[in-house]
Amino acid sequence: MRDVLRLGFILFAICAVAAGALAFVNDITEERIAAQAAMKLEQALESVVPGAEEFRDETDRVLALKAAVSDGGRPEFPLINRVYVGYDNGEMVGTAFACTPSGYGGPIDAVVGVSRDGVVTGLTVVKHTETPGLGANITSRDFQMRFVGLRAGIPVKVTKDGGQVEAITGATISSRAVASAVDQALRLFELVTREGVW
Amino acid sequence: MGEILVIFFGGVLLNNFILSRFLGICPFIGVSKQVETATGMGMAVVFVMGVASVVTWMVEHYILMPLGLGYLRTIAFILVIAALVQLVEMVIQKVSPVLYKALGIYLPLITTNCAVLGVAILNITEKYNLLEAAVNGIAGASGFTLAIVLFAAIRERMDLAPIPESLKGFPMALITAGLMSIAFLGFVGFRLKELFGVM
Amino acid sequence: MDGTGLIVSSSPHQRAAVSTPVIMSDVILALMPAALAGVWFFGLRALAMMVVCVAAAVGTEAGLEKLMKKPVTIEDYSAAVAGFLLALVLPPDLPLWMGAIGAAFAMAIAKFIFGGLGQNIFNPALIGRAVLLASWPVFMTRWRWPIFQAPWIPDFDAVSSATPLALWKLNGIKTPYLNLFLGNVAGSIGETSALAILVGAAYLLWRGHISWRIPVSFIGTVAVLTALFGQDPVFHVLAGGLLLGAFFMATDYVTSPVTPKGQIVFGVGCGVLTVFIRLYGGYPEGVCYAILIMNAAAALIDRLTVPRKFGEVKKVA
Amino acid sequence: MSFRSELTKGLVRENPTFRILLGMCPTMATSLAISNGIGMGIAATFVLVGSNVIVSMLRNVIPSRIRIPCYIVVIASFVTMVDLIMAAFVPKLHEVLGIFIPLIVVNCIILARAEAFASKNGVLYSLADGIGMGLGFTLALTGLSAIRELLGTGTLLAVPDFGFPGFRIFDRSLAAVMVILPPGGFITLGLLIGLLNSLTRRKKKAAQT
Amino acid sequence: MATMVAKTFRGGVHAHYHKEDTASKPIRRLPPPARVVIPLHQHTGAPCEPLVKVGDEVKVGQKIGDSSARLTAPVHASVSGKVVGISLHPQSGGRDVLSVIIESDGKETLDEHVEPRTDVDHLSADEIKAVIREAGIVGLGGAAFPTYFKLTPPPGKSFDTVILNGAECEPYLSADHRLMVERPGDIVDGARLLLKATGVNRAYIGIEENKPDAIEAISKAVKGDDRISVVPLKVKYPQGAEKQLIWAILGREVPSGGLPVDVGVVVNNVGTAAAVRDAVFSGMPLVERVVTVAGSCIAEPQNVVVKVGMLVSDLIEACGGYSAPPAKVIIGGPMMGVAQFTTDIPVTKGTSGVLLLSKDEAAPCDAMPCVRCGKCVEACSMRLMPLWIASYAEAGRFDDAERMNALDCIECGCCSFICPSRRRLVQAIRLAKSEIMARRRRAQAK
Amino acid sequence: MIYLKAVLSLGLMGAVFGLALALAAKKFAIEQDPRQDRIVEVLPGANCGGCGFPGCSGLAAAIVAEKAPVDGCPVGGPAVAAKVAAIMGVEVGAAKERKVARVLCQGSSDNCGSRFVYDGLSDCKAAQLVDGGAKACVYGCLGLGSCVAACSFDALHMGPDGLPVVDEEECTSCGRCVAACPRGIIQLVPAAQSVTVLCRSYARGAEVRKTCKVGCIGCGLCVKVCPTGAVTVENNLAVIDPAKCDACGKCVEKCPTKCIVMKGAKASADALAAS
Repeated sequence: MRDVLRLGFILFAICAVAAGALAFVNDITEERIAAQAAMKLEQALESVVPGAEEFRDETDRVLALKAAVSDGGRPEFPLINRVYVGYDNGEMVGTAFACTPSGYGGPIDAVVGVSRDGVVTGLTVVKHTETPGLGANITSRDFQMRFVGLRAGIPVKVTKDGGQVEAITGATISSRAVASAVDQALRLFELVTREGVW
Repeated sequence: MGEILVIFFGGVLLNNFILSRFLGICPFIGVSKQVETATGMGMAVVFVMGVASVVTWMVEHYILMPLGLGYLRTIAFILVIAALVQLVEMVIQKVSPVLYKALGIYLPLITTNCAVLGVAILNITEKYNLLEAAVNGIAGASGFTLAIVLFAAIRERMDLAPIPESLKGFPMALITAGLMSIAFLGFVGFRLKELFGVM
Repeated sequence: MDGTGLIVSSSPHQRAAVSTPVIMSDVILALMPAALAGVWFFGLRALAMMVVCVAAAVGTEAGLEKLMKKPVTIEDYSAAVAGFLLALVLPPDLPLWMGAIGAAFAMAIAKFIFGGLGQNIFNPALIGRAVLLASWPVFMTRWRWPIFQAPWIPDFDAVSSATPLALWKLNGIKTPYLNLFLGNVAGSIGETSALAILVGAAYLLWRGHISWRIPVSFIGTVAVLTALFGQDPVFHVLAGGLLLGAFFMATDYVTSPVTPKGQIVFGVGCGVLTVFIRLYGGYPEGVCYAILIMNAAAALIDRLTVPRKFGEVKKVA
Repeated sequence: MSFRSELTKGLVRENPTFRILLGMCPTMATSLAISNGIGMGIAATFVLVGSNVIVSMLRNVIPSRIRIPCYIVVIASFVTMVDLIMAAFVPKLHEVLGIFIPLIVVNCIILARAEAFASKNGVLYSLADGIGMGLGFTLALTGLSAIRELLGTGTLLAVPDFGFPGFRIFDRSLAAVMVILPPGGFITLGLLIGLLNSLTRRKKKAAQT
Repeated sequence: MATMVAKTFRGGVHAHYHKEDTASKPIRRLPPPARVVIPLHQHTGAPCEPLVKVGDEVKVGQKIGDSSARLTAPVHASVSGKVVGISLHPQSGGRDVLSVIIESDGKETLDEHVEPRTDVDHLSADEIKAVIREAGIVGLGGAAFPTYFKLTPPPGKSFDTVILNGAECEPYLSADHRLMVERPGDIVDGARLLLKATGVNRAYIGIEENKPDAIEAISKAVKGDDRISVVPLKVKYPQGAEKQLIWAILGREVPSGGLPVDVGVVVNNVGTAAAVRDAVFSGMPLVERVVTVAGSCIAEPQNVVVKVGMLVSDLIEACGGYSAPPAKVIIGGPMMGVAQFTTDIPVTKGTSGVLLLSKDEAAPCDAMPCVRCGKCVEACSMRLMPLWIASYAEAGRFDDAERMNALDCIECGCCSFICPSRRRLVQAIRLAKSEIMARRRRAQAK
Repeated sequence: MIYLKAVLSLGLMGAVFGLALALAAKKFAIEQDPRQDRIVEVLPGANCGGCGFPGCSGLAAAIVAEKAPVDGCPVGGPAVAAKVAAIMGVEVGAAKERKVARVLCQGSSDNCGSRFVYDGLSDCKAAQLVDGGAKACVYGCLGLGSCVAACSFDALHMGPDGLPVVDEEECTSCGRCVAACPRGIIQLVPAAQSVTVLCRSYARGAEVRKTCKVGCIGCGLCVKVCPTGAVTVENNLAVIDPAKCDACGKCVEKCPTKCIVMKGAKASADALAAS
């Protein structure tokens, strides 16, 4: 039995030391990482909602509303993570939706900006693991511009699925993923507008 | 039910751990000389990955998240998995010496089977619930088993073939896996959700 | 000092007349109608593709064998068959050098390094096609209409480069049976004319080189499953590469099971996968991948369908 | 056994990827571009060196029954450290490597070296072994990445996330995308190992005669 | 009878039969040769001890060799004359066998034991079997298994059916065919004796459909005896193999590793039945048999009645000699017969045919790699996987070959025949069988 | 505080698993001799089966179970035997004499013809089953190279005259070639034995003369000239007792068919002296 305890203790000790060391490293890096992330988010938001000087995270408000109108089952907008509303001098200029659709190589982190009147004002891909040279082209400005100007009310789809957005050649799946994110952002925007939140 | 089927077939066919995610290559090549041992290994992985998915999910949601210790995820998960595998190894050694002998040195390899850690982390990043996580774990392992059993049968056949000397063994195993992977490209873009009526 | 000079060998001392090179050259003969149809519909460009693919396949095999100091085996015609088949499943306007790379890859990676004739796991021609599709998807999905226009398409220009399956899948337009049967549609060089393929297939069946099991179970499964899913089975059988695949690719001796029961399992598997990829997959056509996936399973199928040997005691469960 | 021989053996003679055939999963998963390869190699080398040293120091303390969990905890600690430090100080590179960093934990090379070498040898030699093996891994990864990047995208040394397009060797539309897809990873690595095997065999034969 | 649907088995091949040269000609009796070489071991089982010495005078039908072993068959002098030697002499298959060499005196004097029996109807089953044993009768189909032994079921088993094998599916051979056409009554008499000897009252005579004259002749001969029926069989090789024949006629499957007696059946060749009739009715032991001499290199292809012990070289001479230099000499049929490197070997009780093939017919061919066409699997009459057994055997993996049921192979030759890559499947399987048996013996010895 | 949470939670997890593993190790303890693994490490790992056990691990298990001697590995030789003995804690007997495979037939195609044209598998055992093999001498080498294929040490090659040649340096005396030969022509002989009768024919002299130019005819000249009485003729075949032979070479000189030869160091020294 002593032997058993000894083994337990050794593993405990090693884990404890490791945890301590990691906690230390985490401690000194945490703020920087958070700051980096915040900065990155800020940049992304600004790029998709031009003209806003301040963004507020209003996810909870929107989600509460969404819960009120949906039947309480599965989330209706599974791709939308956060909703940031952009203000200029206290006046709302647009909304940025942070979405995570699934692409060919894994989840894609994208932010979709929608103006007050329901037009896509910008799209940016924050993080992805798509195939270089093919799916990775979702980061290209050329591709992203194909979504700018689309309006709420019409489903967003790639042309192969009968929609209006030309997919990247040879990368239908990645394109489709981005299109679905834009589609959900517009639909959520429409819902929220209908309910008169802003 | 539809969701579960989507996760399951997605794991087995679309995102096959071996053929499209590069997870678990070492045991895939090491334990694929005979169909029988490959099947045994596959079963062991199914068991370990199923249990590991559940346990790591619980560790994440009941210990790490409440305590705000997200950065310990990797280390905590791998610890859980390593201990689990070793337990399984001891149990098998005692209960079925035949199976133990067949799997031999490869049982400890399940620990370093990236597939197990991979699935545990994926369960969290994909935001699965407990049931979905368990299914995802079993699905990933079933995909592994499918690939390894198919490959073992192919390999038994290749044993008799006059393969160039310098390609024998490992390189040939990789190339065959590559060709299998080409075949599995056929599942790319498969609309499982539509098939199972989950939109 | 050769004693009596008599030849002595183990029995049997009589052999059937059909040999492997004879079978291979018969396959080439049987592919001729489809090839001619391809040239008729897509012009001399199609012929050039065939020449390039066959030359690349034969050249690669001979070159590698020379390099590795092995006997050169191009006289068994198997390399020529693989190159020929590859050309027939490529789009007519694919750059010729891509066809050559496909054929070279097929012979070198899918066949030669596995030990040559009889040892490859995957159908070389289909590997060639799948590799090209994965490498240059843009070129590999660029189709052309044959000499005639396609009056059944209302807005011809908009979809001027789609195969019947793609037209149906994406635009809901169904190509008339007669055009599918004759081959007057867009598609790979040798897959469009059902008539030409059936003529060749009939020859192979008559010669006894292929058995009915794989084609019938393959095509039958596709017909039954599409009907079950509320689709038009006749359209699905005639459109795309099903007939060419079922008669000439899935029946490839080397990469399909040897047991009678296994061949039926193989055919059904090909059929199921084809239908699912066509209806739910990322591609309009699923024949190529369906056969490749079943190729991967053939060894296992063989293992699991070993015939019950004569006189084996029936086990009561 | 000398420090120097321990240092150099990992480069060619006992190259972990080409000779000992370890760490295949990250090798194939990350070898899409040279920049990925080098970044991954450096991160793995750091972990390898750190864990080798610690395991070697603890080798007489750890009971054999729980050695694997212990080693893994050590390795995982280093991986997490790398992960956090990179995220804080080189966020761009961290992003490029993404999910591959946590997976260094399960890179068989690291555990294998801990188990096979560091647990039996002194700290100094273990350090050398770690550096050598790490460099060998980086070398293999870089070589493989170069081939795949060139054939698969037509460029060399591209680092898109830093805005550097790399050197374009031929037109993108001619690049064989398959090479950077999973099948390309398997086949390229298989052929590369086969090629090295045949070179060694030829050398051995030449040396004999 | 004519409306009956021909029966058959699963698997097998359709070979070119080449029977037209001999099947239509009547059997010719050859004059006794000047010298015969009678091997003391012509059958499955223990070899015989010589009962004569050099210099002894012997008569036709005189027993010259016997053994006290349970499984054996005595041999008799086929000519009258003088024993000039008892020494090793090559026999079919490259073996040297102790043989009695007799110089014929040309008188054909019968031994005193050889006399017609008048009390045939009163013989008991055991008496018939004793006569069969003493007459040295063995299966004339080729395997030369002692017939009396076959007719005695092992303890705990019994017969309910006798089958006479008139399928004669081997290409070229037509000895049984001619016998059925020329001596149908004797064959049916033999069948009745076999029924009595085994205590059974059901017999079938299976004949391939390509011998309508034989079917007709035998049908006529059995008329009135409803214990015996003629069964037309589809023309397919190896229709005459024991297990396949039983399956075709009765639908019974002889268990793996078992014998026909396991399903209550005894199978005898029609020629054996005729020999049994001769032994019982006229007291003549088995000293001669019908042999088909055929192939493109023999001047006069035909069926001949040959004395056991006649040298093949003499037999060829008696059939007009070579029409062209043969490249291959085969004892038996082309599917299962044994190629010979010399014609200095005697005709034995098991010699059903002598084939002389030309260079074109026997040309050695290079084996190509197996293309896994599966034709051998389809053709295998035992439903095995010949390609796998052979590949394992060639790779020296005999355990795997055994796992693939190598020992069940009956060496009918269908797989090699059908193989488009001309692989030597049967030879490889034979190798596997011999190695597996050698290993078993070694394991037992331990 | 944040440190404490991390240290405690991970530490506790470690402790729990450590305890669980330790308990399991007790509960599921299995008796396996640790010596077995160590022996496997020492063995050559060729899995050649020369020892008669299924692979190296099979031999290791047998040695541990004391069903095989410590010097049971013919490939490893005394060096390996010593290591195994150290693990097992026993003394090795006198080091075994090194043996090598030798081909006891000189019946090349020039010296010994064939009885017929063989058409079949290139495998000696398979050929032996076809009318007893095509070689004119039924005791002679069939020359199809099954022994060469069986050798996993690259120590056997087919010579230009259709006879296998042993590279005695590389030979490990595993015995696979011996087992592969259907006619027992390859035998393991002490490496030091330099005078060998290269014939296995038991046929009488007259027959040998008919079939082979270099076969032993059992004439007995060698017996007469041997000063040490090392040579005898049994069953028409000369046999040398290596224990008595002092390699004087008289029999080699006298042999009328030159079927007794001098091999190895002595032979090359003589050749040198002659030149």
